Amino acid sequence: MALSIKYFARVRDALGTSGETLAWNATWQTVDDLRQALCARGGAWAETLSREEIHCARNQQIAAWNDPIADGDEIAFFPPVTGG
Amino acid sequence: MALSIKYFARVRDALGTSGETLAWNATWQTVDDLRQALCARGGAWAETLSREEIHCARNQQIAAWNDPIADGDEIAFFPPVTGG
Amino acid sequence: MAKDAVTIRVQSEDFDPGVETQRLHEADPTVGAVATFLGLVRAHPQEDGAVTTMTLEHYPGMTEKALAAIVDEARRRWPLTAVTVIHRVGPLAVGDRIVFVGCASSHRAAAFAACEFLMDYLKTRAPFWKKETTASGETRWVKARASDEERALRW
Amino acid sequence: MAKDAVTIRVQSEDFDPGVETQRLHEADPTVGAVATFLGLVRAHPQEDGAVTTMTLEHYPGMTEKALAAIVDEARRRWPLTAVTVIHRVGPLAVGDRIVFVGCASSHRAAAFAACEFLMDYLKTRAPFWKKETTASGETRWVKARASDEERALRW
Repeated sequence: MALSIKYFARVRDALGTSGETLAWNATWQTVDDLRQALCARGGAWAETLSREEIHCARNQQIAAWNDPIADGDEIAFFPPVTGG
Repeated sequence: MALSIKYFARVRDALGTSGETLAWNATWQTVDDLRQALCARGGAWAETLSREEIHCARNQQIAAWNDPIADGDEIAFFPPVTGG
Repeated sequence: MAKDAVTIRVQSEDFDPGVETQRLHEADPTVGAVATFLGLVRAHPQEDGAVTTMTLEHYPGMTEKALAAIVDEARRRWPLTAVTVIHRVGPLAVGDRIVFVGCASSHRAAAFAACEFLMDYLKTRAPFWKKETTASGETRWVKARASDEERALRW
Repeated sequence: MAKDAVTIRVQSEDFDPGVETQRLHEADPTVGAVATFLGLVRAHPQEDGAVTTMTLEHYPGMTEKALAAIVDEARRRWPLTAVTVIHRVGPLAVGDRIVFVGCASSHRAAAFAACEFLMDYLKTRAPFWKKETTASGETRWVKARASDEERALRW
């Protein structure tokens, strides 16, 4: 299986991609573990995926950083919402 | 001169008239003096014009019972409003 | 706010909430928020004696002044670009529109607050009276509600 | 409230506030109050770089779920007979409609409160993002406002 990762709005623009499929890594326990793995790519990834500036959704529901993650999840990273 | 008196809604129905012209009486100083003079007619007048159950407007503005009254005024008595 | 951005009407004819909503913002590109309230004659399914018609009486002359004073107070309290208040009078049936209040502003907090304030003040300070007619033909004056007075005192 | 009395739409097409307001009450004679909110793309006359267009991005799939959860919460808190939430996505110009929220109830307090609650929650919990384009062609993502978060925390 794998994770489906999505990026929106300013996060997508900064990373230059709207999403990717990532092989599952059994050491990831929380969505923050995934975030840190992405930050470890350095450059725009480290700059953009600071947990102070973005939100995360797990399977299309807002997630807290210490929420569990599981193989097959759809995980999204995005800036604070500005609709309405 | 004279006073123009108007009655609305339940007050009008109870008194059987929508209004009247009343000769000015120089002893009236407040709208409550006028109300008491009308109550002195007895019957439906005394029953209907109790100051606990009605409101008063002087020259088309909500009035307090001790507001002054003057010759030529338009005075209205009506129940609490129920529009909207 | 230009004087012509205030609309106050007391009328027996029906009105169109869509047209009124559009009028509240179409002339001013700085409007970001329009809050509206529409009041209707409603059926009271739980109460004794179903209401079939409602008659709205008012105090011509004073009504317009009272509504203008209420709108002035709202404009004093909040930055509004346009305000509309329409109140019908005469006989109405269940489902008919009674009242429309709409407030336009740059921001939603002002639009919402002013719209609710206007309804609370209109309910307790504008000289309108409702008389209900039940299915059996009986008529009764609607009683004022203490809860309306309490709501108006919040502001 | 019947399930079909809830309308949630995310669409690029415009909508008609008059039609939506009518739909909120026409099927139910117990509705006495309809509160609505209309949000528009507004010009910012004081700010540097006049906005000419706005692009609304969203998270397809999650958006609908988030709006449904917000509406469910409103229905849990207030007695509502009908609720409508419409939010546009894609490119919009100054003056264009962005969002419509309407709540119908027997009484106005519930309709007003639910409508304002829905807007506050939508503004802070539904995955929409605005990008502005200025007259010079520059684009910028709109920043979230702390005041919106504070308003949502009132409820």
